[in-house]
Amino acid sequence: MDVGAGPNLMAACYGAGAISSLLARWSGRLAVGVGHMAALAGALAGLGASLGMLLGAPGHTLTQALPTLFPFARLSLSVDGLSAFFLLVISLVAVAAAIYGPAYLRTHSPDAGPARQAAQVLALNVFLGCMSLVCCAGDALTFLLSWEGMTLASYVLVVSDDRNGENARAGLLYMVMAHGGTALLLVAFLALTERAGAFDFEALRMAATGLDATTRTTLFFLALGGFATKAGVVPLHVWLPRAHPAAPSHVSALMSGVMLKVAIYGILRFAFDLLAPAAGPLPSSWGWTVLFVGTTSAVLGVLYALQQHDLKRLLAFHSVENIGIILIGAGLAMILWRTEGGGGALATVALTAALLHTVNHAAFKGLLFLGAGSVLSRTHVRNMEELGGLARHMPWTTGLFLLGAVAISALPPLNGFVSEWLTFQALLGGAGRFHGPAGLAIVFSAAMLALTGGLAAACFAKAFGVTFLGRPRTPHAEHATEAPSSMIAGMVWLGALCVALGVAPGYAIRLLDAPTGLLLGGPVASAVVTAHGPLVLSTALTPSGADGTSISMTTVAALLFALTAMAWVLRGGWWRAAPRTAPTWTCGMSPTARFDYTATAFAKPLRLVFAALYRPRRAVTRETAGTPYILRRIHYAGEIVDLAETEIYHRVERDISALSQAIRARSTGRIYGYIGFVLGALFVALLLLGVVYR
Amino acid sequence: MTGGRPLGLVLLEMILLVLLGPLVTGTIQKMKARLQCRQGAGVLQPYRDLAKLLRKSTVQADTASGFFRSIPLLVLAATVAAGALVPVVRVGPPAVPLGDAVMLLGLLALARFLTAVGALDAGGAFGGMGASREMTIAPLVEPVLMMVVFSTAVGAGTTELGTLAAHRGTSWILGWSAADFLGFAAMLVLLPAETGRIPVDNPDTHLELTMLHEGMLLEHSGPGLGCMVLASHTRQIVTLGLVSALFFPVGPANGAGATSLLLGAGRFAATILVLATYLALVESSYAKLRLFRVPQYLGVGFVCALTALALRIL
Amino acid sequence: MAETLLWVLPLVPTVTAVLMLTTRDRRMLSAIDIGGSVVLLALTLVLAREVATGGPRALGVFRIDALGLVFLLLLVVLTLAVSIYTVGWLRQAVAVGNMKAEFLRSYFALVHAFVATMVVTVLADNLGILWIAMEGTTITSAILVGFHGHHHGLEAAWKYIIVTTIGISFGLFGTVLIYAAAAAAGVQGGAGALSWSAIMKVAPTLDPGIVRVGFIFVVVGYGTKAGLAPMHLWLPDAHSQAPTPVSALLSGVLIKCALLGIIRFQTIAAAACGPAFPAQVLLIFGLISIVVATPFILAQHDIKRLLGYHSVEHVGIVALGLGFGGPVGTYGALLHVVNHGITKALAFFAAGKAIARYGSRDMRVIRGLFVVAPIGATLLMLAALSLAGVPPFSIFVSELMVLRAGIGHGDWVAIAIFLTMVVVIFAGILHHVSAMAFGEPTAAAGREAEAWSPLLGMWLLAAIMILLGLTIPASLDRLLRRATEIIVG
Amino acid sequence: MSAETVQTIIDDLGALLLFTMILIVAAGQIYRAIYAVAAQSFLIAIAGGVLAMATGNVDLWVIAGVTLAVKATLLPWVLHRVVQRMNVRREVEPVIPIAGTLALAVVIVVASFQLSASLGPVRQAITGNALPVGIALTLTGVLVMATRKTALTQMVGLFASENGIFFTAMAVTQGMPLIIEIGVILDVILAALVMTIMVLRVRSTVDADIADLDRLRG
Repeated sequence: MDVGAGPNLMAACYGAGAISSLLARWSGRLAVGVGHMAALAGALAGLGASLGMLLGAPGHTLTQALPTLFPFARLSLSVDGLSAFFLLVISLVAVAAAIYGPAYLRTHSPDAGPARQAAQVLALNVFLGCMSLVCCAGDALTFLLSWEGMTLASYVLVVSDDRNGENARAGLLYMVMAHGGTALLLVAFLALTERAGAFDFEALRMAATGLDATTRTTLFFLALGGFATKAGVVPLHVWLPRAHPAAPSHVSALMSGVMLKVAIYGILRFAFDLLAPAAGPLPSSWGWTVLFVGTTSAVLGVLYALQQHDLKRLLAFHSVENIGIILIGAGLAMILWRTEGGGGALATVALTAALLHTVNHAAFKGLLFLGAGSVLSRTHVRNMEELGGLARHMPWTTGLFLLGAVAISALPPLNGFVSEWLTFQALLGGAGRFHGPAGLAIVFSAAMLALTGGLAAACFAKAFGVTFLGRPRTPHAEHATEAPSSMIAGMVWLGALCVALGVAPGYAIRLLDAPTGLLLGGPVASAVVTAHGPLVLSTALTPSGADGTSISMTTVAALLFALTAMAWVLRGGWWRAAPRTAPTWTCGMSPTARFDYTATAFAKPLRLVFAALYRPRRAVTRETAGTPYILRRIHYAGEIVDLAETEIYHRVERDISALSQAIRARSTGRIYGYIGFVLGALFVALLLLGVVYR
Repeated sequence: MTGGRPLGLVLLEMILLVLLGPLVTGTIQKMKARLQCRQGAGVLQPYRDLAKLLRKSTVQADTASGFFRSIPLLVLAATVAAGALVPVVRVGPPAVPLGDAVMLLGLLALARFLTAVGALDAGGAFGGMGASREMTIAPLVEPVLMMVVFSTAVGAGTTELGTLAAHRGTSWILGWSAADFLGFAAMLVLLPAETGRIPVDNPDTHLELTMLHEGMLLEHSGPGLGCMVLASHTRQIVTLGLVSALFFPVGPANGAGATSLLLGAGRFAATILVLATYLALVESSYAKLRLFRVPQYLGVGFVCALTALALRIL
Repeated sequence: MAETLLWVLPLVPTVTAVLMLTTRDRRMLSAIDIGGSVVLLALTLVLAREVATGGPRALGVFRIDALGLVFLLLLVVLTLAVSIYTVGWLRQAVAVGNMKAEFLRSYFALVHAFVATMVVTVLADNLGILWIAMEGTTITSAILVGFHGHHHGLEAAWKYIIVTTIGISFGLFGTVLIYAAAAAAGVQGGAGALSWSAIMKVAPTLDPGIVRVGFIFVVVGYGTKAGLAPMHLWLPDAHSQAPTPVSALLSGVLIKCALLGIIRFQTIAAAACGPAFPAQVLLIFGLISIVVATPFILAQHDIKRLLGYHSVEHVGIVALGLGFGGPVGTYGALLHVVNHGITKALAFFAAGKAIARYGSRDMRVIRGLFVVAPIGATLLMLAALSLAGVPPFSIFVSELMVLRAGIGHGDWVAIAIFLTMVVVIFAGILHHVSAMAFGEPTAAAGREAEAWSPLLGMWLLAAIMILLGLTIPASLDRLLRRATEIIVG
Repeated sequence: MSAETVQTIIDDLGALLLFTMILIVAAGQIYRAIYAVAAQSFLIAIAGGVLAMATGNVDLWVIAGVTLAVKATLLPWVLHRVVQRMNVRREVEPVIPIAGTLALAVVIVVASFQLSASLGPVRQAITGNALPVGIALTLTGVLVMATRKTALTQMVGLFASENGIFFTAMAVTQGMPLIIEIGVILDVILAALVMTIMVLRVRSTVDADIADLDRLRG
């Protein structure tokens, strides 16, 4: 298809979807159906456009003027390699969400009135459209407007999903923090626009060349702060685990899988494009900061995820972790860019790792949220303690969720492993290049990355096992049925992506050529990573010039498959007798669901190991029958705290509100007090400005 | 890449490892028995057990889902595939790129993950407890292991074990730097944890208080259990192989003379034997640690590894 | 043609007010009300076209230029919206007995008298006339504030009339000083010496010292009327106690008229003693207003007081824009005047409907508005988001311009304070409003259907609000540019 | 008469005005305050007459007359009647001790003279000391309002500060335009009227002084 027409077509479809919410006046169902259809069309258009850009015309930028809405700024779209890549990520997940959505909304909230349905359809399309526009924006104003539109639409989706106050509070926190972030972005952008005297990125680049080092760094950190808030970087993450689960599940998939990536886009755009000095490396403080916050977010994110019992909250915390992993790659790329001789292959590897993890995380996190959604829509329970034993009723959902779990735990042969492997290689190269503390820091973050992977595996062993395996703990879980086929289809699409990106990542690397080439100007991704053909991933980056490490996911996957088959044969293949079944061994008692290991119990050892961080609180109440030796009932309540939340946010909130209460309580209602203020103001002003001011 | 190990050889080495796995276990058991002044079973006992298990029929928990029966196969496959990444008789990169140390750890982690999932599948407290504890220890071991690998890999700039070994050359203990010693010390601390032995785990018992790995196998039976047991044998020898590849690189990088192959095999066997003896000694001279003392125990390894890296990089 | 309009325009509401006294029938009154507003709007549009083509027009003490036109348009549009809103609001108010039927006509008459005085303030070229009309607005609106007659209303009205009268008398003193300076500079001829256009001609020659003192008097004086802190204390009382439509006019237009007065003097002061001095003064008062308003917004329970304090903040933002100065800042300030007027009126309307529905102004009582009145709740939410400065609503654009001016001006401290407060206030507003909009409705909630006329009035404003958020029409842009030129030269 | 004599007369009148202002501040009884403000307005009228004679400006005669009629006679009379009608407490109920108010008044007077001294060539614009005196009167009038609890005293203070403005306005060479002055006076009358109505209204509905209400706060 024609590349130029792509974005327009996409925007048109999303627009149509938004308008189709009007249909809710006649039938909510109709509006939902048509709206998601339009969204699907838009997503496919976006997919086509981005693929066309990435494969057809890498390196060339597609610009397009928009109607002049505001006299002081020229609005325009400009789609270059980076934009196209993120547009691709958005569209990939959007396709799944659009397929999945209608059935989900129908089964999850059958009692939704037309008003709510209309709001959701409208918001969904605006959300998708704005996310795509942010990545395609060619000027600061378009960027900011679509950025805010994205926030507002997702806010509407969060608060509109359910009528209870929880959503409203989550939305509030989300909105406030997003606004704070936008304030920082505003300053960062406007400082450039006022220098440039124009809003389009071209002019901003020109203006940025004249910046002195301090201003440049200040602006970068302002922007970083703004984007990090949106990306949910620790300690700016507190809104994320509340807001993401509150939205409808396919929207959660979009928020966690895609919206955070838009923030990553912003960071890359600022660091490597808008603010990058004309020549020479980036200020070292940038990359090291990003690497540091990335590592912190990765570890803390997974540690907090481990202790969640709300399935969707757990997934949301894992988004914090994965954003951290992406930032490790990005930060490393910032550190290494233009610092090394020999074309800077290492920076390319680091950036490739970050971008590849971006798309990988979009795939498996989207899959996992959709899976959680189909559980939710069938059981209306998010607390995994009340689930269990779903595997027998929901085989498809279970299998796909397991797939996602393996992928997100960075286990071969799925996609999560590939990007983490690349990250490891980049870290190894970096450690080889920097001697002294710097190298040690890099290796340390590699170790933290390994820790993260292990903890993620533990977390998903728990999440999957407790939710889907064992015995059903409540009637909700007992009477669950498999999700409708359209929802399954949505999940299969993402599941297939996880497998494809895991088994044959080499072919996806080609898509990274445009962004890596654009940002780094060094060797492109495929020239480094798939130098030995698409089936082999290699890193040609040893200081000794030796050929680094090369692995082949495809061969390993084939080997695994063959070995499984052989093991199957070893076990007797088809000729083997069907197994006898017997109750699980529980020391001779007849097992009930109470015997199953709960999520709390599963996570307990790690809770104790990391007690310093969790500050766990527990309350155990015993009801004894007269003598303390005979317990009638025992009630256990335990919780852990999010340090950032309790130590920073609650404190600030308390102080501010207390202060305002105090001020308000002290204010007078007496008129002579009012008059006194007026007189005082005049008197002071006269003295200060009339006599002193000269 | 010259001197690459042909795929055939790689697969041969893999099969070799799988076949020798039970023998190592048997040897360790025998040594333990001796150290405890017992006669003990023959070194071939594990083979007999396996043969018996494979012949038996399966009893499966009624709560287990459809996944349960495929789990032993996947676990075994993953572990054996990890075996393919360890150079046994020759160093140098494989002619057909396969995987590196990270991939090896990944495959072992995959096996562990699936085992834990299988344990949870049956329901019931024992499996869950075993899974929970296993998944508690593993994340603490992995970063240290990764650091040990890095401490040798930083110099070579690669994590591919064959290339790594080739880059180290056939350096014997006398040729070691301080970093090597510390890294090796860390490895020695980690070995019992990674192979599921005292003082971290106790392979000989299903008692609730001590078990990690064994508890997870409780619900498996017959051929399935056989696969799991074989997998744990293989896992053990693969871990030992990893150590020998990192610290006792063996065999000439190229030149496929039969003698050199035999030499390599011999040295590999020697290394394995030494490490096995070490494990046996540790097992019979230490008591199992309480679960919550394990982090401190691993902490020792962490410090060693970090120091090794510091020495290597600074 | 245009010159005669200058005389006719103030007469229209006056005549309407007189007509009101001829009948007691509510429908009849509402009809006259809307009719009068429509005529006013129509004539203003004619005048606007005349000015757009032929430039400023003057006749006697009256004069219309682009600057005045901005405020005039805001005034007449809001007047029409208020008239439409009043129909349904009044029916409800009479039904529950908030408004005695025999007072209806005096109420309507007063509202239009109020409008008439405001028209005069906008059109006045003679600074004396400006002052007289300003005091006129105080008197008429003070009666409206106390119209309900219960002692809360009277208290608010008393505070309002006393404090603003003091303020305005300061304004008069400032005017006298400027006049003295002008007379000293040799502006001849009685009333002519007080005419803004005449003074502007000789402004550069005025004695800076006396002009400086005069400007301070004016800023404090008219600033009191405009609700700049710390002279703002009367504002939340008055705006919260007034009948809702009057609150909309007070917050939407009246304080802007006072701002217009300040702007007129600012131009003189800028010409006489350099633009830096008046900018400095306005900047300081603007920042004080923004900061002072914040805690009262956060810790507020009365929704109308909340909106009142919010007006203080936004007047502060306008002052800030004027203080940052330059074409961008001034343009932004004027745009903000329009945007805030429209949005704040909408907010007061929506709040008024919610109050009527729950019979309370306590935001802890108002819950689950989305359940009982989805449209009203949506409008309230829109207004709140816009007030908080979220795109795609109008106020974001003007705040963006003010921010641009500040950054161009390089005044980082002011920007830091401004942004921090804006974010905190955003949190406060959204906290209050989302608590009201979502959740399960309290028992107090009335379940009656939503009346058409208030919704119509609100949608009218909401449409303008969103339109101005998405684009600035070329005509408005031209107008604002002209007005900006008048201020910054 | 010559400019110098006019200036001296104005300055003397200014001194007298300040004296009356001090009387108002010091007045412990509301009647005294009313008489004092009446006297003050009377002095203003005289000043108007003097300036009218000096400049031969007819407008100033009118203004002086109106001032005499309205501010020196009508308003004080109205206030007097109100005080009698509703037998309010006759004391002025200061917020801070009267001595303190006096001290503040002194500060204000000094400051205003200092201020106008700091201004350059104002002299030829405004006759004599009319500017500092005017500023002093205006601010002190407001000071009285800010330090008194009863509504009527506040009205007195308001009139006093209006007087200050008038004095300065008249002293501006060639005086203020007539219509403006008339308009101003009309506004003052209207405001006074509305205020009086409110006072009486509150007195009749809830038996309280309107200036005492403080239900609306924060």
